[in-house]
Amino acid sequence: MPWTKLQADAAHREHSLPGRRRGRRVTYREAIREAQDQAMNIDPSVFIMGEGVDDPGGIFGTTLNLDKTYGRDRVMDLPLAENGFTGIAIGAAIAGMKPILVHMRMDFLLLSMDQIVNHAAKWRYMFGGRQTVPITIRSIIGRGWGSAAQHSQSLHGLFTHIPGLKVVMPSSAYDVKGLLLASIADEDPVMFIEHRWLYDQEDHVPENMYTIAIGKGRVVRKGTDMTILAISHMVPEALRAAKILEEEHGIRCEIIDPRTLRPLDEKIILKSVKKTGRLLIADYGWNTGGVAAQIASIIAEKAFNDLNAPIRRICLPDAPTPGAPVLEEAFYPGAEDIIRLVRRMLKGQDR
Amino acid sequence: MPWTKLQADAAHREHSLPGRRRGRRVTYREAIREAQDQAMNIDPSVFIMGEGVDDPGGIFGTTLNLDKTYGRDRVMDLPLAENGFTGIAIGAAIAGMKPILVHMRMDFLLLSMDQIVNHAAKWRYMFGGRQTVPITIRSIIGRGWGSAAQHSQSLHGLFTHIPGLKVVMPSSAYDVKGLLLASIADEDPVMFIEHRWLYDQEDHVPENMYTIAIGKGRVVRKGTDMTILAISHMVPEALRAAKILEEEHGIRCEIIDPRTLRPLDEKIILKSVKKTGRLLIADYGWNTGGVAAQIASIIAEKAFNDLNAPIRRICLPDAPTPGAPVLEEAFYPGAEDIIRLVRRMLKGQDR
Amino acid sequence: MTDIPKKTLIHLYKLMLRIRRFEEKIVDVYCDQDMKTPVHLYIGQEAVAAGVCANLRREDYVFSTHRSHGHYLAKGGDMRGLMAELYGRKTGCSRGKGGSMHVVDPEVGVCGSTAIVGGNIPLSVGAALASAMQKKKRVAVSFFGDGAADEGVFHESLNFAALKKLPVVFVCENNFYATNSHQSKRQPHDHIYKIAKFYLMPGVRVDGNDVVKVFNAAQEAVKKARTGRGPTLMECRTFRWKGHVGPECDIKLGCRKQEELNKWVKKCPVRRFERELLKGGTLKKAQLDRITREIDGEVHDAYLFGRRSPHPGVKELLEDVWKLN
Amino acid sequence: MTDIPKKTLIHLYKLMLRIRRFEEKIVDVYCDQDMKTPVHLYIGQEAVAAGVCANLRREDYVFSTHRSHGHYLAKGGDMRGLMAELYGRKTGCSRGKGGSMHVVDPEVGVCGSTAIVGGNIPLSVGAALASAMQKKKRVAVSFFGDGAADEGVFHESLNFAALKKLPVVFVCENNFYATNSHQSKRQPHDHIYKIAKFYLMPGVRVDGNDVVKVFNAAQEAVKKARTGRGPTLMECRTFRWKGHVGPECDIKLGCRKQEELNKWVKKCPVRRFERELLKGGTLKKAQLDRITREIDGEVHDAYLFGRRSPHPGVKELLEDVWKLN
Ligand SMILES: Cc1ncc(C[n+]2csc(CCOP(=O)(O)OP(=O)(O)O)c2C)c(N)n1
Ligand SMILES: Cc1ncc(C[n+]2csc(CCOP(=O)(O)OP(=O)(O)O)c2C)c(N)n1
Ligand SMILES: [Mg+2]
Ligand SMILES: [Mg+2]
Repeated sequence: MPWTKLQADAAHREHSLPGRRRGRRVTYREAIREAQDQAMNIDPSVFIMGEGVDDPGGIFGTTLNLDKTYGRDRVMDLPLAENGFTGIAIGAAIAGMKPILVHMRMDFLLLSMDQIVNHAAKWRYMFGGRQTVPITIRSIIGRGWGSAAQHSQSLHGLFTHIPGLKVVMPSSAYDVKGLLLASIADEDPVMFIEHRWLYDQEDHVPENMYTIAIGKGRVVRKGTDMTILAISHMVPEALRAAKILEEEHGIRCEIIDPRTLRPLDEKIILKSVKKTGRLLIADYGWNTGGVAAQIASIIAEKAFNDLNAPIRRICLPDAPTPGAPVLEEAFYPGAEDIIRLVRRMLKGQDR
Repeated sequence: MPWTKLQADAAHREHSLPGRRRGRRVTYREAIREAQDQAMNIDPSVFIMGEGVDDPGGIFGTTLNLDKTYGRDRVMDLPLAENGFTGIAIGAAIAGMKPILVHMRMDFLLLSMDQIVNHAAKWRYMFGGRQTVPITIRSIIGRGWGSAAQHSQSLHGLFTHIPGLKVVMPSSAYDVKGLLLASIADEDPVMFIEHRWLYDQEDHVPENMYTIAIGKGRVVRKGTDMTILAISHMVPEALRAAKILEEEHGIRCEIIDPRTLRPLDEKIILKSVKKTGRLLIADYGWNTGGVAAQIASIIAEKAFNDLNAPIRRICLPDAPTPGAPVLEEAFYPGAEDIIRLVRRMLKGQDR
Repeated sequence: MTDIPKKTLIHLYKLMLRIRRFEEKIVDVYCDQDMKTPVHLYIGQEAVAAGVCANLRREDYVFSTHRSHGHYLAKGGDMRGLMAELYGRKTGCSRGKGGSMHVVDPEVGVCGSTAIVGGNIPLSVGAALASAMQKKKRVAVSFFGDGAADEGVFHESLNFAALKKLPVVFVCENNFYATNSHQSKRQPHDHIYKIAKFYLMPGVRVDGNDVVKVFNAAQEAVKKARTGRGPTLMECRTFRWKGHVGPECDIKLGCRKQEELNKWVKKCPVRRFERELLKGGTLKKAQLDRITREIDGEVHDAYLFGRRSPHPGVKELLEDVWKLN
Repeated sequence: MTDIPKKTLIHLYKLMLRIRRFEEKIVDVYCDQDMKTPVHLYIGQEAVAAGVCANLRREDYVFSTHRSHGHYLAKGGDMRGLMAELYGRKTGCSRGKGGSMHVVDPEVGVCGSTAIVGGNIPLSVGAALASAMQKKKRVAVSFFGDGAADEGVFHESLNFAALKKLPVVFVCENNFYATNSHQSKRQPHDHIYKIAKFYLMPGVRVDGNDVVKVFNAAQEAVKKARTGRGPTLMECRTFRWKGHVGPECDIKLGCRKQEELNKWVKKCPVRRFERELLKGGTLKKAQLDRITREIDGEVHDAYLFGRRSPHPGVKELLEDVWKLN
């Protein structure tokens, strides 16, 4: 297995990195493409399946031309049969392959819930660990231009509820490469969730292969007054907000990106909340019954005495995604909402 | 519409009931059957679809012989094609019928997530309220005798996350009849979730038709020291626990059954917590990302100053359901776990 | 063709032209960036929607897809409401909540359209089931593509409809591509219509660019459905001229070949029928021009209506999620 | 039959008898209430698993269903491990986590069984895809019922296997019932095997109670698969003797008719083949008896092993959910 060493290095590698500031800059999109390219290059059992993975669009560029390098047998277009081909990918994984299944829109995963939840997530457990399903299911969250109710859903909340699934949701180019490689290397099914609005973001991304341990969060910005736990595209929004809050209001926010929603890095959140006494969770899913609720309930339980204020959440409103631009605009939260809420949470303590 | 008056009566009817103590006793199973029978009797647009609804088992007796009364066109057996027939039921609802779709095991709903979540839940919203989907989807949670990972799941957590769905989970014969009739009468898709271990429970159930407002919880037992929010089959467990806690430890627990998980009756919970200062949530789903987390996060936020202790949860452990009897035994929480946790939560204040 | 009454022929022509001109308007205005919705244009496939819907009654049901405009208009959906919906306006047929992929007009039996490929097929079967249970003699129709025929739910729907002999017509518009994926990359065969035989229902293959052929085949299918003789599957072979989504052509992007497109443009359903009408003397050039002018006027009116209509209010964001009693 | 070597015939007989006697043991002991798992008995269908698996190599893949015992044993799964699994013991083939519906033996290519009808069909296609990509010439087989043929995923799987010409054999065991629902209540036809033609793959209907016929048909299918000539669908018509689940017969419950059962019991695959073997002189009565004794001994040993094995420890509850790195 070419993967074991890579994984072993994970933890240490992340810190010993030639100071995240130096090195070449690459987009989130390209980082995804590179991770898959390198994985297929070192391991013949890795292959990509998905509707349109070999077409001129190349899944928003993330699989572009990989079919030319590895052939259409390893970068495989598919019939529109989501439950079926998910089962096919799982079967291939059971038989020793490492499929990367790609969905251009997360909404389509709802057609393959049976294979993901009833089969992939349970296969190892049902057979007492005698079988494993090393499959990576990439899905992309869209937004904007009237995508509407069926082409924009962030369903990470559903998968985070399922034992046996790992749920990864990276927000930076550096993380997306390391976590995608870690997901491909992983023995278990990993739901790998990307946000299209992050695709053009650049970061320092090492050329070599590296993995980031699944289940480890990251402190994106240090602060003392308030902890903001931000997920996926809410991380850049939180950074924008934090900058303004510091410059205009002297409020110093600490921002944490869990990067993995399951398993969740509770320690890193608890540590920060112990320091700040306040937690705001900025998620990209629906409020009710979502990941933000899950995290809030844990922290409220385990940090009961550290909290000086109720945990607040910024999530999507409890409605399907509307089509009209003005409604879309109102539907998605952003930096402004974070700023408003942070200030409200800190009311009383004027600075 | 024969339903409007019934619904209008809902709230008042429940209280003006000839004192829940008198009247005939009927099982949960029979109450379900009676509700469907009466609904089909007054409204020709109501019909039942499901695998085996007309067979000698009659879905654990809940549809038994209804096919003899109403014919197999209205009590309709189905091919094993869950996503398809769910879409068919939805299409019938769009065209003016009121289908009751029945699944003997909730696990099978995972095959129809696309039609439930992408279609039924969004149809009204996507079309600006010009279409409605009055469908009731009954599903049954099993337990025991090695049902194992794919035949025992309580997936109410998944559906509670979806805007547009109502989620009902009754724990008594009285509630199950009133809420099933309310669900059938409802204009929107309702996920109606039953627990097989409740089927033999008896309660006083009026013979006449009545509805219980969807979204209203119920105080099952009054108390002052601790609020236990119990869901579905955890209600009888909580009652057992509360009795022992009172008799042997002098701890008086207030038990609340939300009955509906979405919309949730927050008021009734907040009111109780204000009084007791403590909340234990006993759910029948997985812990991580489940309904208990959802409710805990809301109450921790809105009752921040009323809580004297962290909200605790008793849920299913984060694993698929094991097959072996000894593991099954360990998997399912019960009254004993509630007692242990309640006492721990009240430690210090000896009585 | 001769056995079709003249007014029906003219009706068919108008149905097609309205779709064509409506969508050409979209192409014209899309670059203004005010129509913020993913448009899947129907240009090139008009004969299918027209030929089928000309056989339907107002109360019959149609369930559509992401490529919805043609079906909506052919079934008699309000043009102003459609245009306003594309502009995400409050006056849209879906009150601005849906956009191009989610259009509805219950008054004329447009029951809605889904952006989930294959999702509308079982819905049409359900409407047919309702019609049968209500003894209403209404016919349900679902339009869907060759890609939808990849989906298991397509088979589940056909099986059930055949089993219960329901009044539904399955109209598969085989334009040979699902997004950029050719049928041959997704199916081992090129005979979608033959699946009907397996389910013991009639299955017909039709030239989807010949509105008369489509009309005749649909007439037969609709009659069967309405008289309780069960479902029919129609495979209409046709082609879309524009890219999968958006107003541009996708040839330069390398999605499809120029020759392939040319071949089909030659068989343009509108022009082709126009020639026949002229040749057959059904219509004179002058009349054709008047029809075109009328339709263009209607399209322009719809455009102005849509563009000038008010946007929804932000408070509407949380309306129509559900009804609480 | 003549062209099948004697030792193969005896092997086929043993495969069937092992299944039969194993399950009859279940029937004997189930009432002890120590075997707490829902058993879907295979009695009456043994010829299918035996006839197919006799053509498979150890490294070939089998994916099974809720009715798993026959497939597991015929593919060479360890009998002790199966019995222990039914008893939910730590020594079970699935460590007690699975029970009757979830059995596995990776060493001999039993890849697992699912309790979701149809769920194993795409899995087998995936294993076949892996085999093709790995150039391993391994064949994958999925066994499933007539009910599974109702599921859309059945079609999605056949379509993909045919498209990619994968080394997979689809074995549909048509016992005419899904739980208590007769095929005629779920399908408008009675020719499941014909769907193969639509996907341009061979489809054969076989007497599922004639082990030699099944063997020959499977031999052909497996050879095709192994030599890169793609998938085959086999419809084996057979019947289960017991109720859908549990050790009892379901006639009295009114699930099926006595006459129907009688008809099939007359065609008992085991007795029938036994008679042929005797008639053909392949085996003498004495040899048959010895085989039976040997198998009964093996079954009894497995029973004792299973029943006496330790239960899993409670700490195992949370093991094998996943592996954290
Ligand atoms: C279930 C599902 N899978 C994938 C998609 C993405 N998608 C949107 S349209 C489309 C192509 C559909 O092709 P076809 O059914 O032939 O209709 P056409 O676009 O050709 O009219 C695809 C793959 C989707 N919307 N739904
Ligand atoms: C997707 C799904 N739907 C329904 C069920 C409930 N169920 C279990 S076995 C069975 C019958 C299956 O019939 P068939 O496929 O013919 O197999 P058989 O039992 O006859 O061997 C049903 C409906 C299930 N397990 N999975
Ligand atoms: Mg197409
Ligand atoms: Mg069967």
